[in-house]
Amino acid sequence: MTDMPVEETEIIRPPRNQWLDVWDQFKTHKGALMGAAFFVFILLAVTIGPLIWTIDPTYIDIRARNQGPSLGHPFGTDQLGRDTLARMLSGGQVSVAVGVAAMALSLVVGTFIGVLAGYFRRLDGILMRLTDLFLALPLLPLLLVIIMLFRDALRSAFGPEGGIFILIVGVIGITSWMQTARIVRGDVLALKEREFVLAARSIGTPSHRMITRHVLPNVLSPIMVSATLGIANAIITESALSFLGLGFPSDFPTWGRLLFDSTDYLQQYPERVIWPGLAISLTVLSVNYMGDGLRDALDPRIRGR
Amino acid sequence: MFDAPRRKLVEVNGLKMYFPIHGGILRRRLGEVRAVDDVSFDIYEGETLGLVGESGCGKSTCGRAVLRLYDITEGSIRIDGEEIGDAGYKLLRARRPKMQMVFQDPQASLNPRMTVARIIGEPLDEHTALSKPEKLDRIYELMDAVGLNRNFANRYPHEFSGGQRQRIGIARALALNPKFIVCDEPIAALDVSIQAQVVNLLEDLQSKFGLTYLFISHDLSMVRHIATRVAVMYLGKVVELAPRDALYGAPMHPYTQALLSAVPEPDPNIETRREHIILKGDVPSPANPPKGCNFSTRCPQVMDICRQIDPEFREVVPGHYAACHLHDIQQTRTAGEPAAQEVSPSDQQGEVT
Amino acid sequence: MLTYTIRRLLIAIPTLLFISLIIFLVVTLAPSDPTANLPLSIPSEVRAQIRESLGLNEPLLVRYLLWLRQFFVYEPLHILDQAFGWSLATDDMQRILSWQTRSPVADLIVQRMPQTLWVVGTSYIIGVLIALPIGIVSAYRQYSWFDQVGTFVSMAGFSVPTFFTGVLLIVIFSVQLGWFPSIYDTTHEVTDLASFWVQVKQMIMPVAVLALYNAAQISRFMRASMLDNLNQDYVRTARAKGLSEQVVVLVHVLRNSMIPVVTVIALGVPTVFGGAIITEQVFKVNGIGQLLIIAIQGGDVPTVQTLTFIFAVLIVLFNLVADVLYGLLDPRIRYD
Amino acid sequence: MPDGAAPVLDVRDLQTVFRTRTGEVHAVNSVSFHLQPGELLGVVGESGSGKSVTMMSLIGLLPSPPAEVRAGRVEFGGRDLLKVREKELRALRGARIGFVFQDPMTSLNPVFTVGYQLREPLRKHMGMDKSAAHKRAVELMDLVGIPDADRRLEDYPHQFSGGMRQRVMIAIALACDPEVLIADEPTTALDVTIQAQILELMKELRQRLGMAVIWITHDLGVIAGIADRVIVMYGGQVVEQAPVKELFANPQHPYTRALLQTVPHLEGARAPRLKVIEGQPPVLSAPPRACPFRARCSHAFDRCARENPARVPVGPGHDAACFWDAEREAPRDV
Amino acid sequence: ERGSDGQVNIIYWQAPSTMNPYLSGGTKDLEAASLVLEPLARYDQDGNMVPWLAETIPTVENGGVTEDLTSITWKLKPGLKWADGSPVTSADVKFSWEYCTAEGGGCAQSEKYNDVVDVETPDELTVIVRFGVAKPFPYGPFVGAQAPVIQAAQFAECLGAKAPECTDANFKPQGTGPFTVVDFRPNDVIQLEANPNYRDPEKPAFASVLFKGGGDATAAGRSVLETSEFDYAWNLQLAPDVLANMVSAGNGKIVSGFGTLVERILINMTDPSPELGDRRSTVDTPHPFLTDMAVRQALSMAIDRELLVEIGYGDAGRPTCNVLPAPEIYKSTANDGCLVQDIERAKALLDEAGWVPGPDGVRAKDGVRLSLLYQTSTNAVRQDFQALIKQWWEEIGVETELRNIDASVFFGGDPGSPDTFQKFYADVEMYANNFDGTDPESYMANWLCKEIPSPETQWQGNNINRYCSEAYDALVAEMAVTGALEERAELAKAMNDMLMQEYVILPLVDRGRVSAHSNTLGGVVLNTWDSELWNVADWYRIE
Ligand SMILES: Nc1ncnc2c1ncn2[C@@H]1O[C@H](COP(=O)(O)OP(=O)(O)OP(=O)(O)O)[C@@H](O)[C@H]1O
Ligand SMILES: Nc1ncnc2c1ncn2[C@@H]1O[C@H](COP(=O)(O)OP(=O)(O)OP(=O)(O)O)[C@@H](O)[C@H]1O
Ligand SMILES: [Mg+2]
Ligand SMILES: [Mg+2]
Ligand code: NI
Repeated sequence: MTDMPVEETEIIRPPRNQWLDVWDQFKTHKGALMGAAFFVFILLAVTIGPLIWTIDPTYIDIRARNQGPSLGHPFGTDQLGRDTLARMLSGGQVSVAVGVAAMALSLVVGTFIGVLAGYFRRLDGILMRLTDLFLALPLLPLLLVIIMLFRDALRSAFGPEGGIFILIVGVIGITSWMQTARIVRGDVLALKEREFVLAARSIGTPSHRMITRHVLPNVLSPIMVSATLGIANAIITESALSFLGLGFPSDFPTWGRLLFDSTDYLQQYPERVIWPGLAISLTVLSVNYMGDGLRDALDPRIRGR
Repeated sequence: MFDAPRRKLVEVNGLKMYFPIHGGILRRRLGEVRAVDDVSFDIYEGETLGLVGESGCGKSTCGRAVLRLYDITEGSIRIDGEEIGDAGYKLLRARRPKMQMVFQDPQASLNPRMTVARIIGEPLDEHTALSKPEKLDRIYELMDAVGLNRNFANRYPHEFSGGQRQRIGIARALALNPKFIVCDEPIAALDVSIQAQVVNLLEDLQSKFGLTYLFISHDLSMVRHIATRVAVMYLGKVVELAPRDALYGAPMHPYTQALLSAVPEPDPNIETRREHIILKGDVPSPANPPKGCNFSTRCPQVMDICRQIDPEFREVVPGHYAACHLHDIQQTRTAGEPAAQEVSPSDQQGEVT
Repeated sequence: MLTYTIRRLLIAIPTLLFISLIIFLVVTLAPSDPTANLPLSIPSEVRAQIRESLGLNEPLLVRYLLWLRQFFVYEPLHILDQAFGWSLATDDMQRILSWQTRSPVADLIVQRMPQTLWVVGTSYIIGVLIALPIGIVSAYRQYSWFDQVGTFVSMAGFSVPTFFTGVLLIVIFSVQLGWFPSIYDTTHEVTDLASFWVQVKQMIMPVAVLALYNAAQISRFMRASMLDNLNQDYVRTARAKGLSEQVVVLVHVLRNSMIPVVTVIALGVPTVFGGAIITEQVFKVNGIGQLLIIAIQGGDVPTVQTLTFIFAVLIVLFNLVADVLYGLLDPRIRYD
Repeated sequence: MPDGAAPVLDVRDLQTVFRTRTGEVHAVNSVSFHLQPGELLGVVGESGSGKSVTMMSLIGLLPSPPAEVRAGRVEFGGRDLLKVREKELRALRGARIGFVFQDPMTSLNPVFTVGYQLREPLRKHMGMDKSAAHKRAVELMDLVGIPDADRRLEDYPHQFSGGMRQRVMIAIALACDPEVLIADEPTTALDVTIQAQILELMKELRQRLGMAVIWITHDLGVIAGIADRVIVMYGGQVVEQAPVKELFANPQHPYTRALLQTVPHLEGARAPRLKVIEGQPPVLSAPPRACPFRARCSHAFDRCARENPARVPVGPGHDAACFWDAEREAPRDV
Repeated sequence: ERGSDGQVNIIYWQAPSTMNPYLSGGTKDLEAASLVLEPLARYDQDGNMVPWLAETIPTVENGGVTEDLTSITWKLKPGLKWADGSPVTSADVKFSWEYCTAEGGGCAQSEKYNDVVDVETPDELTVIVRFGVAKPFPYGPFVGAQAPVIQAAQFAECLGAKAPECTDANFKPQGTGPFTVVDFRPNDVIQLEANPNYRDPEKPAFASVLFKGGGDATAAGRSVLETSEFDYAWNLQLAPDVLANMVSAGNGKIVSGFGTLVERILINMTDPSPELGDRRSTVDTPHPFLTDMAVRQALSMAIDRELLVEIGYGDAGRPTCNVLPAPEIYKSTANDGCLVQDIERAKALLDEAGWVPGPDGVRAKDGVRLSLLYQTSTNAVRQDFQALIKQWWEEIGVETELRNIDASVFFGGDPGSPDTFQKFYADVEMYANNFDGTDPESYMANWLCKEIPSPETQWQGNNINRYCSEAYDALVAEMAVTGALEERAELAKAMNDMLMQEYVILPLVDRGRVSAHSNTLGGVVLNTWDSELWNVADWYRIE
């Protein structure tokens, strides 16, 4: 017991948070950094933007319709004279909110199912059957049908916009949790065999604390990566739904809706397609890059601990 | 053995741990991996029982089953006089503080996302109602005990070297003042130069706190150093159990003999003249153990009876148990004379302890 | 392996039955109506009559059971009859009829198969063919400019919605340049070189859009899988044997990396049939996807139900195929 | 093995660094050693001391980036391996220099049959056709003691046990009758009884084939049983070199000595307490300017912190890199 | 000369799903079928009836219709042949009636045969249709694209419940028209070739037709006007500027024509508040404020119909103040004041009626706020209309909430759904409606008191806005027994004016049909009273 208290290699460093390391590694991934910066920019634009650019996105100025970019309307106006910038901002709010909320929902469901299935052997079979079942469901038709089924019940309960928002978020969330569940389950299964879980069991830690203390923090990285992909996926799905005429009502701008509505005008007013198209693509791209960087940053093998 | 009324702290009887194998069209249970197959041994208070054997022979499973980290298939486990073989979750949780474990891989056995203080404090959280400062005091106390600088309390495991990590694991095991610790290959993942540090620490702690160890290892030299008595496992069964010197001095089971002879001795003078018993073939699968004696497929002294009848695990000479038909014969024919002589070193046992 | 396959197939039966029930309930309970698309000038009594003639008045369970029997007994018999000129099916064995066209759903599907297979299938194959080399090179030269560009292109590939790229291509190449037709001709038959060229021209744009999307995804998988394997010990062994870099990467690493990728590719096949709905819509490739959309819009329950169920069967089937492939490709895996 | 014979392999001042995100890792620093024909050179040292990196540097097996062989000469067959082109190096690897790695479980490609992997070097280096290669493969399998070779060649690695896989690895390394066999901890992953089988096999093969072998391990017992001569590595350097008996009998470097004392023995008296080497191995973030062992050395004195000791002869065929003369219990004056 | 002009390519962005007009009422199906199947008489582009398979149009004057208006006698042209060469006889005509009225067949056109009690065939070329009641307008059966003549021989086995199973017949009916089906791919494409037995040996000029379906209006328009892949595109409901841009490419022309289709806002005379439970939107519960005519009138005045047309339809629409805008003789001019938007007067009107603006700008009286729920089906143009109208209404102090419902639900008539246009669980709703042919009698009968939908009738009934007036009912009854065209016209106008002046319906736009054909396609005459392809036999290629 005469270990040298401080050795050459053990220069006392201030305790370092895991996440600082992650951030350090993340910073070296240029794409990820740019992605994160852009995503933050988008977030700021859609949250703070409408406070600065105060034109009402639903205000119709019929004399000013179909205008190109100008000082009064930097992004131009649409066929009813509504300001495109204002619509982009409020549309972005919805699209990003849908992305984030749907991702959150699918993560919660996926993580919950994944952790339960991975942790409790008895639940594994049935939960994985359930997951397989969901995976085997052809999503698009069901999406369409579910939207038709529940749209109105929810609309009356939460108002016209809230209702459809909940529905779309719900539908995208409910139909995209399976991948997360599978990944999390796999990780939990592996984790369960890790000795520190066994160590906690030998201490007598009860299951629920085992999950919150040991399992969840350690499946966080796949979850984080899933999260970024989930946002991207939800934004794309929402715009595809708009394309098939099932997304938000057309008086309710979202990027997908704006893009869909403006494809007809592609030749006359190409900028109208460009704005939402760019917004969707760049957001998804930035989130994807963020995910990529996060994956690297969270992987200890790469981070080189 | 003679001078002190030694109490059995752990009594394991007929312990079986089978892992089911599923298969077939309907995923029915096809068979089982007999990871631990009818194992019995006792551990006396304050001693170290070494458990050796080849990879996959069921050492870890046995160690974990003894602590009831698995739901065992069959058998009885009494710790400190209390049966826990079939104990429910509540009782088990209440008994956890008495029995703890130190794991093989110091990296894997520490949650990478918890600080050292939290890791060591976890058992305290679970089983005591200490206030925060009290808890911190206790954590520091434990860190001192295992020779960790108190400054390290807020660091994460990846910032430590292997030996230091293993100290953290030991501190955690000590937190609740256990009586019995299962050390599952605690040094296997460490560098030679670090192994000694950890082994010495374990020994110091044993003498300080009066701990009892089940020391699992495949390093026979190290077991010889640390253990009081040694059990040798082969394919889920304990084939020989004896006081250390008896076992190293006069192994009875052909497997033990082969095992011992296979260990290279770090001394070229001895090593070049040593006889090596080279076993043929590989260890059979525990899912499909051979008929009769498990060792019959590789045994250099195999007899017909070995392929038919599984030898009983018997006390061949006092304190020296073995499961081998060779000793049946000796017993019946020569009434165990040579054995008795060979076993004599076991008397030293009493002196050392 | 065989028992494994059989077991999986056995498990698939209840799963599929359950799925069919869910699909049936969801599709039937949806408040859409087969007469909704008729002009308002058709009075409501006539609508009621039409609904009755479609069997909409039967109780739910009866309709489900009837559908099950039609799908699993009558349809196969009819299809056998058609294929071999037998007459196993009797007259009272009604086939599953589409409400919109009043024709057997199976015929509709068969009719739409060629264009879906042609366009979407080709795009999938091309996507895979593009993706593999990109993935391999990206992984081998990780963080090189090629990798960066490849990463960017593939990320962009699935970041841009296909309806956007599709319309963009049409405007550029059909309207402005006039190179390719904007509307896919499903009746076109390839008989000679000239007509083959026509076929190629009309396929280029939809195939390009889809292939980009597919390639984007698969190349990411390929890259990840290659990266996983490039660090393995056996690669070092191969190098230590003095094998050339080409052999090491293209034989040893690739073979291992392909195992998960092949299964990903197999799992993607069902999407070939259903996932290209938007692209089919944009280029008017009236394939399976468009059939589904029209059926949904028209409240054509039997068609939606049957198609959806077939998709489910395909998904389950290709899941199995993927698993079996995995077993075949990876000698370590033994299913039993 | 007379010291006079020309060495098959002569390594001088080898230096290898890894460039990582956190800076350079100087894994191998000025390593020199030689290998005589037919001899078995044991390499010991604790984990991370640069044993593997040294050997892989010799024949360009390190991934580059991040690895970079900075300096040195590796003379083999009259040429400097660090200077020859990649193509020529490839022609050497597997043909004249065989390599066996530590982990037999992962070192074989899981998706090719053992036969395929065994034939590969034969076809590549010996230009054999398939049937000739097959015949040779069967011979090799017999050689390493795998029965029923003809049939087992068609099996996949996972169908072999660990010991047999390691035999296959050895067979692959021996396929083209190499002059030098480098074995990087070939038995560490194996059980003792299996290790005994492999060691036995190795002794036998050496008798029959007579090649020179470099055998890396950190198990002193294995070294004691198999090696002719030993080099001890520490912190990316060779700190001592001696014939095996000499080394065990008369260790000169404090690290070697400590190492020999920390390991428990199977025979003889049982030490009541194990000796320990306190402290941790050095961090290799800069080229060494001082003795790498000084922080853990009980004899370290001021010179050790100023200068990195070179290896000096301390006996017949025995040299050590230490300023402390153990015999005299005093600093060495070199 | 027949077949000399090669192929003509037609694109319909809604794809036909069947060639049997009796099994589907969809316009796309009727029009596709009209290439093959023909009725006894058709309407021309002006809404006049012209004999088609019949020799002449029977009237009371020429003795074809009996004085008591209960039977009509058609004479077939002699020598007519089906495409397979067999002769067309009166039996085929009679069979067509039997086919559509067979039990369990779900015939979509059975309304055309209402009141027909018998069809007699005294000889091969004579058909006598007997009605159970006096029919002042006896031209329902066998007239127009909805009720063509089908071949008895082909459909004999397909009566009633068997109808849907005759896939071959439904997809490739034998016809008398200029083309016959070679290949029919439901919801995709139809290939047709010239009918060798067509009665005019010179026609059709085209040897074959490729009839493509599917996609969207933009793509269809583009393929004719911009890329010239197709010769004719149907129903290009596109924003005017988009269309104009396409035309500017110079490859084709727009043709448009007006029929009876009117986009209108219906005002709910009953209370749709959800608190009423079962009784919401039924006659028991009058609407709290829309029963006040001043409010209805103000709502109408606030709308700028010209602008709506400009935004939504361009040349394909014109503002209208009548729910019955055509044919010419039925068109009233009494209500044209609505064409001018007058926000100020609307406000004044509300002020007079005691609706005063509250603090939030919403008018109220006695605690009743002028707050509306405005619903329609999901459709880009309708949503633009909603947005505009909402803004105008809010300007006059009427709060408006918008809602749009998927068309298949809105028009689906599912009694279980709360969102059908019949249930009308909203204060106002917007959609378009028209009537077949030229006779408005049954159309105007929609607003009879007894037509009000209610839970008791499973919400069936055409009086969607729950308007009920004895005077109106009397006019309908009178029309039912009036035969003379002028008198009928007066009655219809009176009914129209009554609805308009009570402002229970706010007509917005008279929607025309817009189609496009390429510059190389000649002979196109757009017809809004019958199939657009009615004269396809006369189409030809301009070199
Ligand atoms: N959870 C499990 N499910 C199925 N089989 C298991 C499980 N755990 C262990 N086994 C099997 O039980 C046998 C004994 O395993 P165990 O880990 O106890 O061996 P060990 O002696 O500790 O080996 P090592 O020295 O490699 O740690 C092995 O064959 C192993 O494959
Ligand atoms: N790819 C790499 N990147 C960075 N550093 C490396 C890399 N490979 C090895 N090293 C470093 O080089 C040093 C020597 O490693 P090496 O593998 O040669 O040790 P070793 O003596 O073989 O140890 P072991 O006994 O564990 O095999 C170590 O400090 C290690 O961290
Ligand atoms: Mg173990
Ligand atoms: Mg190594
Ligand atoms: Ni000791």
